[in-house]
Amino acid sequence: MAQALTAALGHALRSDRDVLILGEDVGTTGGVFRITDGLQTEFGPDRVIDTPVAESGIAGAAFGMAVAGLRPVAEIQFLGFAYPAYDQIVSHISRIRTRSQHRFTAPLVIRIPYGAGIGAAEHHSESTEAIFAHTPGVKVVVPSTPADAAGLLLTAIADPDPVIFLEPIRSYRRVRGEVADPPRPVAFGEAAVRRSGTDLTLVAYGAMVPDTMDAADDLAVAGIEAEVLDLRTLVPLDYDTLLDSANRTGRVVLVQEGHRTCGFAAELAATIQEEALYSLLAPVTRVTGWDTVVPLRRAEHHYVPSPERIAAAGRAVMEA
Amino acid sequence: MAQALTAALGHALRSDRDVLILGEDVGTTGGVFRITDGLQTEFGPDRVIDTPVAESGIAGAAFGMAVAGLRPVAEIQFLGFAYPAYDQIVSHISRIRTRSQHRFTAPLVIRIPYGAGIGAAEHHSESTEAIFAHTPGVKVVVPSTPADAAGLLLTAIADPDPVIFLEPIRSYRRVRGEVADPPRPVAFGEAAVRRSGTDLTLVAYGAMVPDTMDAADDLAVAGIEAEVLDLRTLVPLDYDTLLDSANRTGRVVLVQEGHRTCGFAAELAATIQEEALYSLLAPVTRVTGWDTVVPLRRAEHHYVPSPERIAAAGRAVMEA
Amino acid sequence: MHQVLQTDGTLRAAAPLDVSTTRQLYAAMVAARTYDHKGTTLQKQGRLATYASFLGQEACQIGATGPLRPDDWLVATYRDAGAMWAQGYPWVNLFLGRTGDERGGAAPPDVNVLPPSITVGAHMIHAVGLAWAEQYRGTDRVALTMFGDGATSEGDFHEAMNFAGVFGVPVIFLCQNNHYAISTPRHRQTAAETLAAKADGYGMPGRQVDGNDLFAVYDAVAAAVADARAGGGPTFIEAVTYRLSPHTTADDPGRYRPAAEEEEWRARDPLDRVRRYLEANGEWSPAWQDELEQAAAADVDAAITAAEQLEPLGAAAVFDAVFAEPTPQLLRQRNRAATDE
Amino acid sequence: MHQVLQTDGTLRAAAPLDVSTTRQLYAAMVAARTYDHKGTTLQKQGRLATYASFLGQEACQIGATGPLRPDDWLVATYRDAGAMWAQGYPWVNLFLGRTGDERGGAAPPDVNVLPPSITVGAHMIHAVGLAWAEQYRGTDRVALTMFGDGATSEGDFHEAMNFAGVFGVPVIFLCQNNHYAISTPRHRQTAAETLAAKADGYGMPGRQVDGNDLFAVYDAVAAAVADARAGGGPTFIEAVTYRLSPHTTADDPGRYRPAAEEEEWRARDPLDRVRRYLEANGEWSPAWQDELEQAAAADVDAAITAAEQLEPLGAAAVFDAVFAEPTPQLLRQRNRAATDE
Ligand SMILES: Cc1ncc(C[n+]2csc(CCOP(=O)(O)OP(=O)(O)O)c2C)c(N)n1
Ligand SMILES: Cc1ncc(C[n+]2csc(CCOP(=O)(O)OP(=O)(O)O)c2C)c(N)n1
Ligand SMILES: [Mg+2]
Ligand SMILES: [Mg+2]
Repeated sequence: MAQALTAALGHALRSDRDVLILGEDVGTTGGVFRITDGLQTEFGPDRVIDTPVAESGIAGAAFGMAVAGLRPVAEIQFLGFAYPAYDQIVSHISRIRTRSQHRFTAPLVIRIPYGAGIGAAEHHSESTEAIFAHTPGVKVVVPSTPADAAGLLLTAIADPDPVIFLEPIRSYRRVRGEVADPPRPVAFGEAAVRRSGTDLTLVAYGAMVPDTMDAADDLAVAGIEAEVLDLRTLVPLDYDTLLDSANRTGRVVLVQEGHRTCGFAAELAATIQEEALYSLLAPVTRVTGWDTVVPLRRAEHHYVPSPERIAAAGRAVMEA
Repeated sequence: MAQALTAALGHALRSDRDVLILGEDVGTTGGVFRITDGLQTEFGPDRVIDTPVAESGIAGAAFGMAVAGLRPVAEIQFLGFAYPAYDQIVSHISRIRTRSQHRFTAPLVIRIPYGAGIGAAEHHSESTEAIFAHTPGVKVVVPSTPADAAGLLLTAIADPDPVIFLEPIRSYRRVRGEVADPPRPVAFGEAAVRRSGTDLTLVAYGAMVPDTMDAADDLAVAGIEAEVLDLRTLVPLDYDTLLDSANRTGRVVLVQEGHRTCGFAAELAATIQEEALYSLLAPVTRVTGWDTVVPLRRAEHHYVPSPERIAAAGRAVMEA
Repeated sequence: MHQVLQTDGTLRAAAPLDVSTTRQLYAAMVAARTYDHKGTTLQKQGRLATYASFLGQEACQIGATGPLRPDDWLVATYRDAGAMWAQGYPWVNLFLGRTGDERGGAAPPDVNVLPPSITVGAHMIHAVGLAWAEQYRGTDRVALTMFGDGATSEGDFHEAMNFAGVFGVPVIFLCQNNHYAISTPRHRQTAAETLAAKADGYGMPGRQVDGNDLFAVYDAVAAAVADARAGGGPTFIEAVTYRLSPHTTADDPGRYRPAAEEEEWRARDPLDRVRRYLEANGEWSPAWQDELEQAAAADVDAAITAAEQLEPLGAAAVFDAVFAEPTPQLLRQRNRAATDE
Repeated sequence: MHQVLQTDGTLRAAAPLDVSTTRQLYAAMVAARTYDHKGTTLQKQGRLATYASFLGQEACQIGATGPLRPDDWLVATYRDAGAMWAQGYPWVNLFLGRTGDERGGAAPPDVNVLPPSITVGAHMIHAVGLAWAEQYRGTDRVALTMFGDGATSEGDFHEAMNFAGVFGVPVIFLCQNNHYAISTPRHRQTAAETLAAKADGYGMPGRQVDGNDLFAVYDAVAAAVADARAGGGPTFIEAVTYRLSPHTTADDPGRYRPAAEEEEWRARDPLDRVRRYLEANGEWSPAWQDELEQAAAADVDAAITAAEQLEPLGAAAVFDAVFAEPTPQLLRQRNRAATDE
């Protein structure tokens, strides 16, 4: 997935001089995950900009650039370091369109590696996508495959509104797959059906998709055919695919790595029971991270939903 | 309610020299809402501290004070100005207990006026309690009556962990009621049943409680007897009272002023259907603010749930 | 502290402006004050939500925008209506914002003025981004950002100054040190001797000027603008002034400052000073003053009428200005809102 | 730039320490370097998650903590293991943290050292709060906070400096300017001539010292501590040094800096300098060096063993360290987790 992202950024920079990249260490070293590797050499330090260590400054400067008509792609090194930029996102980036009634807009992308699973230090394993989904005026994208990563990123850069683009850290090197050259844009608001099934619906996004697929395989061994939906974008949300599947199977397991309370799975569960209650054969079940700090390496496995936990939830829902 | 808060703060300062107050304009003028009025005169500028305009600094300094064993009560002028302090809250205040395995703790309170309804300028009408409820390690308190405001504030100050204390702006002057002198502490995690009823359950907190009571009155006129729960604290949450009522009535309307997606009502709806699905006679319904910026004065009424909207949802649920 | 025009209207150094431009800027100061008085009055009548007066700060507002071109950027605050107007932001927009109507934020297409910043401190970095974009594109536009003494305490001020310094961005930081941030006096805001002293920490020139002196403010900003246009990077200017009014109409300055202090500053009124100067040069008359005031009042009154005649935004408008196209989430909510009502 | 001990081990000014204390601090530098080497090695063996070496910064770490009392506060970063240990934080805790175990953060009850800050910039204000609490209580404890050149760009640095200045808090800001923030060189971090120049903007004394000179660092911090204890308020110290190692074990410095630069700084090794000085005074011998290294290795090895022998935290522990008492939310989740497994 890492290479797909690099390819998409290169393509965007090549196609449009208004696109530029800024962030900590994105230039000389190509970023802590090497996603911008080689881009400063190709496009120069005015278009691939190493900034001081200041996330609010990065977001705020990108905002100004976007208002002036550029298409900045900012990188924050880890989701745990995006919180200093939260005020700029919530108070300004997400609101300038409303505030100015379309007169000014902020077509920018903030790329942020997120999620646990590599046993990193504290603050390096966050999945707090819900706080962005709760913020009116920003779109929230979480790819799970290389082709989606590249394609959704191109769509994000072309989008007329600000996009929070969350990249699953543990998929960077682990998840592989074909990507067209140049990458093909992938539309927002269209969930992907990663696996068809009639017995129950598993819903996931980002880093949890591979684990959810593994869980579906496990369930299949036991004769349970799960449909797996990959949401791809949380805002906008593809209600049609979600509700259609829920209505067909009547049993839904929502998978989310983030903290449980007020996570995105809560929104999905609330929505499904609001709109498909009478189809439900069992409670909509959430498999989530907990309301704890993400544990460090030695205890991380207690937190992150595993294929086993997802499969167990699937079995429980079948028995309910 | 404003006076009840002032009384509680005065009582806390008088009872414990470790308690101190800091924030913008809390001293000389007694705060933008005059909640700290007179306290600097009584307790001096070392205990009621006017700070520079820097919310992250206020939260971070309060954190250090609390780690050293004091009981700081910080004030942020409006919830819309708490976002610059969000990183300190999420990354440090909420985590020091986990990070140090109980060796260091942050027993502090951050008081924040929240909510719309007074036609204020942008950023002055936020209800983003969900982002704090989604943050492990902080308690989230939202009083609706003067006695609760005072009593919960005393409990918050005595609590060994950090508390986000959200004060409903439009209730400051409008909501009146008796408060004991000194105020009696109110326990966390105990929802109040503001009205008993058997037909359906209305759940609210903070500024939405009076409007929900009005809606219940409206419904009663139509012969529908609603039970009204006032959650008082979102973290910890009183599951027993909530689920007991949902199981009894089978019909639930959740009221929340905050943005809809991933709001606290989503968590409640997800929980209720998880644990009481088979008692439900109708979908759990949410009456919420929208996924829009809170509109300014002339259009604010399109956003904030009104007694009419709540009552309409109640009727709809009865007909489902 | 740089001063050109003294309280008595005499010059301490050469005037940076010819007489005709001075007359124009004086007229703008009179217009700004007319609007400002009207704002306070309307709020008392309940016709505006709150109002933040800039009474006494007119030299800053008109002096700072004087050297700008119409295509330069301005990123200012709730207290900078005078400057925004001088840069092309219509009175009607300013009133609309104050009545609580989002359409106040929609500057005309050719006006490069952002809606006023309500948050303290976050907007200076926006000016940095705007100016950076102009630099990247090779235009010679600059960005001027205005803010108060209190705003210098926010972390975002620091990040904005630092980015501007590192990237040599064509931005001018104009701090109106009006001695208070709501109730907090300047000396409790920072222990620095002057606010201008902060510039050094960012490798940027810092100047302190008399903010009640139109010429001093104009002079300093003009030099900074010329420098920025020529690729010389950012400048920080501290304009020392005083808010003669309450913080907003909800504030009572009696709680935190002595009336005598206000009186002292009233004697340094920035309009009086220019008037005396013009008068001494035979360029001011009571009749001209009347003319200016009446023209300004007419403009301002027309703007109020226009603002108040506009129908409030309907429910659908609330949902339709979040994104270019409403998301499915918003469409569902818009429908639900329509059903509810 | 303040310097006392020159690269060749000769004095430029009077030594601030007697010989026996110098020997103690030298021993501490040797211990710190022993730990540091071990950290890099263990990480390569996959026994630590990542490791951030402070190779070359030992004079900062040991010189800065030298003047502290055991009851003073220290708030430092992922790169300050040497300083934390010198202030009483056990090696075993430092290793535990690096293996990815929360118990690393539990300093012994009498050690006033916060767990290392992983976020850049947010922790300096914590030191301000701690020192403020001590001031409020009337003790004469101070707080020392350590951070890098990159950290000075964060907004929170600014707010911490400003609060310390305004409230005259007894805190010492020690910035280790090691020339890089990951790959970003100091001159792209800020356009300020020196980092010490930033202090003026907060009304605080700022000093620049040779950070590879144990005596210079000690000297500057000792003066600042004495000042702070006596009610003189905060001081900012820029210690100019160099990280001889990669940023962390995941970093490749070859991508952003010339090997020749590293070599130049290797010649300014802070340990060599003190060794030469002691040797010239007949206070150093190869045998003593061996003794120090062996003792340090034994300590460090024992700490590793202790850390690795500890059973990992169980699931329940994850839920039980969020609040003093788990909330109903957490109790339900703890049960669910137990069922799942
Ligand atoms: C981030 C933020 N914090 C707090 C406030 C509340 N507030 C509004 S104006 C103000 C004082 C600002 O003072 P200063 O920067 O000196 O500007 P002035 O009002 O004096 O023009 C404060 C604290 C705010 N608007 N934004
Ligand atoms: C808020 C935040 N942003 C980014 C990072 C990622 N990061 C870790 S160390 C570092 C560089 C810090 O440089 P400096 O302050 O000079 O300290 P040094 O590592 O050189 O000791 C960065 C950007 C972080 N840990 N926290
Ligand atoms: Mg001011
Ligand atoms: Mg560094």
